[in-house]
Amino acid sequence: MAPDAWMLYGLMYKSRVFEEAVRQIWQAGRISGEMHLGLGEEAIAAGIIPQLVEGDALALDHRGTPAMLMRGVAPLALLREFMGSPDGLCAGMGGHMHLFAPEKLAASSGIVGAAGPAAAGFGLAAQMLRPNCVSVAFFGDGATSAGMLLESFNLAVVWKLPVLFVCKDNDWAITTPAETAVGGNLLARARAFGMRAEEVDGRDALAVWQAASEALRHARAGNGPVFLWAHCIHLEGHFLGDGLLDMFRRPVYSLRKRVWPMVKGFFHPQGAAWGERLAAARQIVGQVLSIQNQTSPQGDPLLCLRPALERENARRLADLEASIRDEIQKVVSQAVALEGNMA
Amino acid sequence: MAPDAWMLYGLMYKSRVFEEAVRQIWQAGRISGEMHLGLGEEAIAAGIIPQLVEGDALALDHRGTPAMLMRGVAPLALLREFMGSPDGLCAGMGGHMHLFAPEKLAASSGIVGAAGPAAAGFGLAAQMLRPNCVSVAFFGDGATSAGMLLESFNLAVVWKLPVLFVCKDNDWAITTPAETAVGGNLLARARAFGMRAEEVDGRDALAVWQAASEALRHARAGNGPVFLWAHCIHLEGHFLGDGLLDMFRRPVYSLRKRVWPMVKGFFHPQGAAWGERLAAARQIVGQVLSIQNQTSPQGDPLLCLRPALERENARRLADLEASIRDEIQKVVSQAVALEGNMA
Amino acid sequence: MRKMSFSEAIDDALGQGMAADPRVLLLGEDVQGLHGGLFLRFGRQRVRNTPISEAAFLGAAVAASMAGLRPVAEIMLVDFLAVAVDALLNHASKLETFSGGRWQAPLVVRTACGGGYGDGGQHEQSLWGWLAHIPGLSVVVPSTPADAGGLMLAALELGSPVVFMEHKLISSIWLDFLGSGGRDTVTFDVPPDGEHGRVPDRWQPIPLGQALLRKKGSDVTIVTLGVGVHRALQASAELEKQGLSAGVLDLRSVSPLDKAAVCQEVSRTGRLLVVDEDYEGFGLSGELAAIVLEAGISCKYARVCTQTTIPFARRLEDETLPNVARIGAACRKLAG
Amino acid sequence: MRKMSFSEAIDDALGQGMAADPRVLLLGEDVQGLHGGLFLRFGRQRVRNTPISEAAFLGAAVAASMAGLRPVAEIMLVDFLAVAVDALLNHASKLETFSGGRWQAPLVVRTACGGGYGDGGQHEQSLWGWLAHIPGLSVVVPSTPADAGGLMLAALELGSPVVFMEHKLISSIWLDFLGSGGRDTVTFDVPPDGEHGRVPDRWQPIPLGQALLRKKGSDVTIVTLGVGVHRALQASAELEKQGLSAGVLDLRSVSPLDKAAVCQEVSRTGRLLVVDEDYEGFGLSGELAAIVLEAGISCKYARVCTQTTIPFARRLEDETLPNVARIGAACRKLAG
Ligand SMILES: Cc1ncc(C[n+]2csc(CCOP(=O)(O)OP(=O)(O)O)c2C)c(N)n1
Ligand SMILES: Cc1ncc(C[n+]2csc(CCOP(=O)(O)OP(=O)(O)O)c2C)c(N)n1
Ligand SMILES: [Mg+2]
Ligand SMILES: [Mg+2]
Repeated sequence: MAPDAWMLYGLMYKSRVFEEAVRQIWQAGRISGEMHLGLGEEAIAAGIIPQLVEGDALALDHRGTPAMLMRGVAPLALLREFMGSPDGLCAGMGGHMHLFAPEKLAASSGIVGAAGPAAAGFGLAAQMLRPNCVSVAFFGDGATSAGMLLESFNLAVVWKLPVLFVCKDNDWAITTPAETAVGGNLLARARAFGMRAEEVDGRDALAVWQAASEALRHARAGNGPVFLWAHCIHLEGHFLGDGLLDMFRRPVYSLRKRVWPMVKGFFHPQGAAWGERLAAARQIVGQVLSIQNQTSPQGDPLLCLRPALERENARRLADLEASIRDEIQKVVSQAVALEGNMA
Repeated sequence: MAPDAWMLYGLMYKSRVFEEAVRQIWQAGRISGEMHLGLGEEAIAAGIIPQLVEGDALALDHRGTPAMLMRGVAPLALLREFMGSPDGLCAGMGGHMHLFAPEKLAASSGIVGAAGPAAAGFGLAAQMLRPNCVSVAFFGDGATSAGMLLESFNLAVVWKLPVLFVCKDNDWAITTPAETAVGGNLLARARAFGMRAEEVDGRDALAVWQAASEALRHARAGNGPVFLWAHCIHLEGHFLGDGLLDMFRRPVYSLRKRVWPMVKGFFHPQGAAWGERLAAARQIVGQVLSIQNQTSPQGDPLLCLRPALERENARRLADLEASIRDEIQKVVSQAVALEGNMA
Repeated sequence: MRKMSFSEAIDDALGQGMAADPRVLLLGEDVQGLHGGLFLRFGRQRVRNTPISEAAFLGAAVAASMAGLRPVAEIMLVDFLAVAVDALLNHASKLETFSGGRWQAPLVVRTACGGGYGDGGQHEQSLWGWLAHIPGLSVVVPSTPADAGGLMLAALELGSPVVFMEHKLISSIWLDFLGSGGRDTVTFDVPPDGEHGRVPDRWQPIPLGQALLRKKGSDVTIVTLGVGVHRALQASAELEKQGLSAGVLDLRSVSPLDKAAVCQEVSRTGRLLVVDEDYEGFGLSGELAAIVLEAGISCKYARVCTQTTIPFARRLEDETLPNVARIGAACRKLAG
Repeated sequence: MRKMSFSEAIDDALGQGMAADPRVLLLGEDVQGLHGGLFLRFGRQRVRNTPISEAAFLGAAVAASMAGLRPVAEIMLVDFLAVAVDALLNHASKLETFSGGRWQAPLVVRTACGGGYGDGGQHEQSLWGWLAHIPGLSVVVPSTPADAGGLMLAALELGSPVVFMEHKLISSIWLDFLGSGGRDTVTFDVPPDGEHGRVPDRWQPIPLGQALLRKKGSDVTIVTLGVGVHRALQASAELEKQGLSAGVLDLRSVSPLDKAAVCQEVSRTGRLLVVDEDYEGFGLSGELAAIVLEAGISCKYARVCTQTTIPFARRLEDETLPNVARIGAACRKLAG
């Protein structure tokens, strides 16, 4: 089945507009605690989730919003959940890291790596109860260092479970670059466990679709798990209020809040030799500079697909985008109005 | 440095004679609980441990006896420990799975996989406090499914720790054959984490020595960890009183104790289809048959080295063996006498 | 009425549950060998060996239970749960709350626990109080074959996560596997009524959270569970000769805890002795003190628990675990 | 005397300890960024980022401590310790016993805990009672900057494993990181005396196991720790206006537990209220009941704890965690 680029773009655009609205609502203080958005990884979800059928399951990490949305969970239910409302998806009990949609067999967890065992378990249930169904795990590059995820690779292989393990590699785990935390090569790692594995440009929804389509066929046919290594960026840094991005966005605030303690440490009379201190300082500066890549439009999966659609039919594109913006705008108004009613 | 075959054989023979004595004492009921011996994996310890220097560390699993012995821990202290005596290596508080020799930086654990993090930590201490020193982890094929061990591979790589990870692959984890539990290929797995890795015949002490010698050079030079995949057998099954081995050794006992419940299950009116039940039965029979490999003299590391030494100097060999037997015999008498004194 | 060993009873009840409900399956390390009767009866799909990956297979069991299966995941020894407890602490036990009450994890974790056979401190822990600390988790600790089977059936039917604990000293399968290793040269202080006993012809579920008064007593109430029940009964029999009447209440499950039964007995005798093989501090023994105080019952209180890491040496181990002598002495002191 | 925030105090004391002893190092996820002052002062060898491999790096820290280093291993949030608790339960805490007293693991596990800022039930647990259940492990929970620094120094010098817990609501680094994310549109009920305060010019170790009477009281003794101390003080101030005198005892460490101080205060007032942000059952609140009963103190007892998985919704969360209203009501009921 060939992917419908318009449909994929629509899913991504909706997710983007929705999460941007979430950002504003969070910024306004109406959502408490952390907020990890999926801005930048929409193409991975969009390339895979429309290929799922009833009975397929989803094991998500702390960035579950795009996947839940694309799987058909109502944006209002999500937003009300983030706002901690009794009418939210989970009655306000879970929050954005703990989204659960039982009728869609979709579950998330804020524990890094937990998507691995969860997907294996969903895969086991599929194998025993729902022939031809699969489960999909979404997790980051950082999670590939988590023992339970690695154990799950092995378990899925020896039990030939119908699982698609999808690594959304954005090159960072909070402030830790993947190249300093992930040994070797992830494709080789998955293959060494005896798993089929493919690498794909995670900004390109069509490429993800293709790769996922073959992977899903493999898994549905009972040939065991597949690993998909999809590269992407996180446009909003690790979470809203990301300290590294703040260095550019709010330099004065950052100087006082983050740089000043470092300067004090750097010049403290007792400590390491100057060479050591300089190396540490250089490392921090290097990280701050390299974080810019994360916000470069080149990495934006929407911009990867949009020009082609615009060339194809600019009018249709504008209409599509407008209608999605309208829809989300309505959801936001509704959510805010409900909040008013409650108070 | 070329290995001294006589020295290696002496170490292995001493370990063998000692553990055979332990078996008798356990059988006589003077040692409580489980007893995992290293019978069959002596060549792996012998090929590596004599190459260690002061400051090197050992992280052992539930079969720590040969390694402790070869590292110079007194056999009497070990035996008294197994007997739970206040004059044992750990004052009788640890037992055979929890052997600790602080002055030799040698520690064991009964938790499968724990040798991985322990070796990483010892390696970290070496890196920071004892230049050119290394740590060695010994663990089984079963442990390669343990998340913490896999995490340790990665940690050791990204921190370039001087660790030698040694997998003593005996093809079994209790009653579970490695081919049903270990996905893919272990050499590829280690390499995929970015680690140097070699496969070696773990019955051949000289081959192990060679492989370990290069590996240790690599690690001591600060080039990071090395994985050694050493194949061996466990001559005594998983532990003393192993149920699979008992099928041959004590068929009548086994019939009553183990086979009878299976027969009842097999013929129970409610259960799986006959095909399923037959497959299960075939699997058990297959395992019982294949366990014979584990006791085949072909796999015995002592017999792998002995003929050459006998050809070289039969007299010297006889003397060596006799003196070791004497030494261990004395240790056993002493241990038993001490027990008498205590009572 | 049949007679059965403790370990047989558990497998028998589990077998009844598996026959009745095709969604029930058993998975864990070496379960095909350890529970060979079930393996040859239900085959490879429903009795599954796992790699030594407790975190993965326990986490998988949680998700499988969410997706329609009824897994019984065996963690060989509860000590090993330490590498996988995230699946219980952060996932199974929290699912119902997190999902706003819309999703459940009907999972049984079967695990062997307890000491008294010389296997050392990393293999003989009890940890039931440690697990019961987690809201949303039930913890069951039977002391007889009849209870073991009935509670297993109830655990299978409960619909939320249960840890089912099998004390090795009364479980002949485990004791043979880890303690004697087929030897007849070792003996352990196995309570016969725990190891073997009458069981119903067909298992009926025994609801969780119902303590059972094993013996009435007027001077002291001993609240306990697992092997502690038998130790307490023995101590009570000896105390009786000395004119001291000690009742024995078998909790059967740590969570839910039968607060009413505890309060009723303790308010009758005015003296509470907790006998708990789990570690003393911050666990079950303290919780029982809190329960009686909360109920406004004024009583004398003492506890006989495991206070330190369990020593390997058999003699020291016996002194460390709650034993008849310590229980008797504590009762006399409470009553004196 | 200097003034400092709670989180600064911990890093400052740790810095003093690192300067004094080259064996001390800090490792954990993102510690180079989270503790940037220490990173730029001590460099990459002694402030080490780790992969997200808690089991490996905590286990490694245990072994490193056995081999001569003095690691401070940071587990970001104590909730995540669930994937690595084997290193504490089966290794660090048991080493001294297992080795017959010949080997120690002088390790500090630094970890953020506690709720009140809307991050959900997998990120806001306390778990100090859960950890204190393990024999051989010390658990420290400071409530002020001065205590935090002094206790950190003591933990570094102790020579056996310590879990040092940093409550996020009074730790501005963590609260900014996880709660506000740099926003000024959210506020949390942060106790000012916990968040900021006077500290000594040079840190001196504060021995573990010494509770501090924050306020004398004659009617009720509130025993608590961490943020609970400030909630209790506030409730006590309000009760005072109503003519009820509630003392506040700050435990400062859960294990070792200052039994003498608890018993002394409770025997004076005859009323014990435990305020404990950790889960209610089978934990600290029960242990305190056991302690007073064991000491033969007859008292009235109540507890205000966290009874369920912590809800995400801020309002429900505030109702679930021990708050001033619940503490006040419990005091009045105890005294009434
Ligand atoms: C077991 C565990 N350890 C640490 C954390 C804290 N944490 C949350 S997200 C994160 C980084 C995850 O990185 P990655 O998997 O690459 O996902 P990304 O955020 O980059 O999408 C960390 C360390 C956690 N939630 N769980
Ligand atoms: C975490 C954990 N899970 C399970 C066990 C029980 N157990 C002890 S040894 C063993 C098998 C280990 O197999 P392997 O690593 O291959 O070592 P071998 O015994 O074959 O030498 C198992 C499952 C344990 N000790 N720890
Ligand atoms: Mg990432
Ligand atoms: Mg093996």
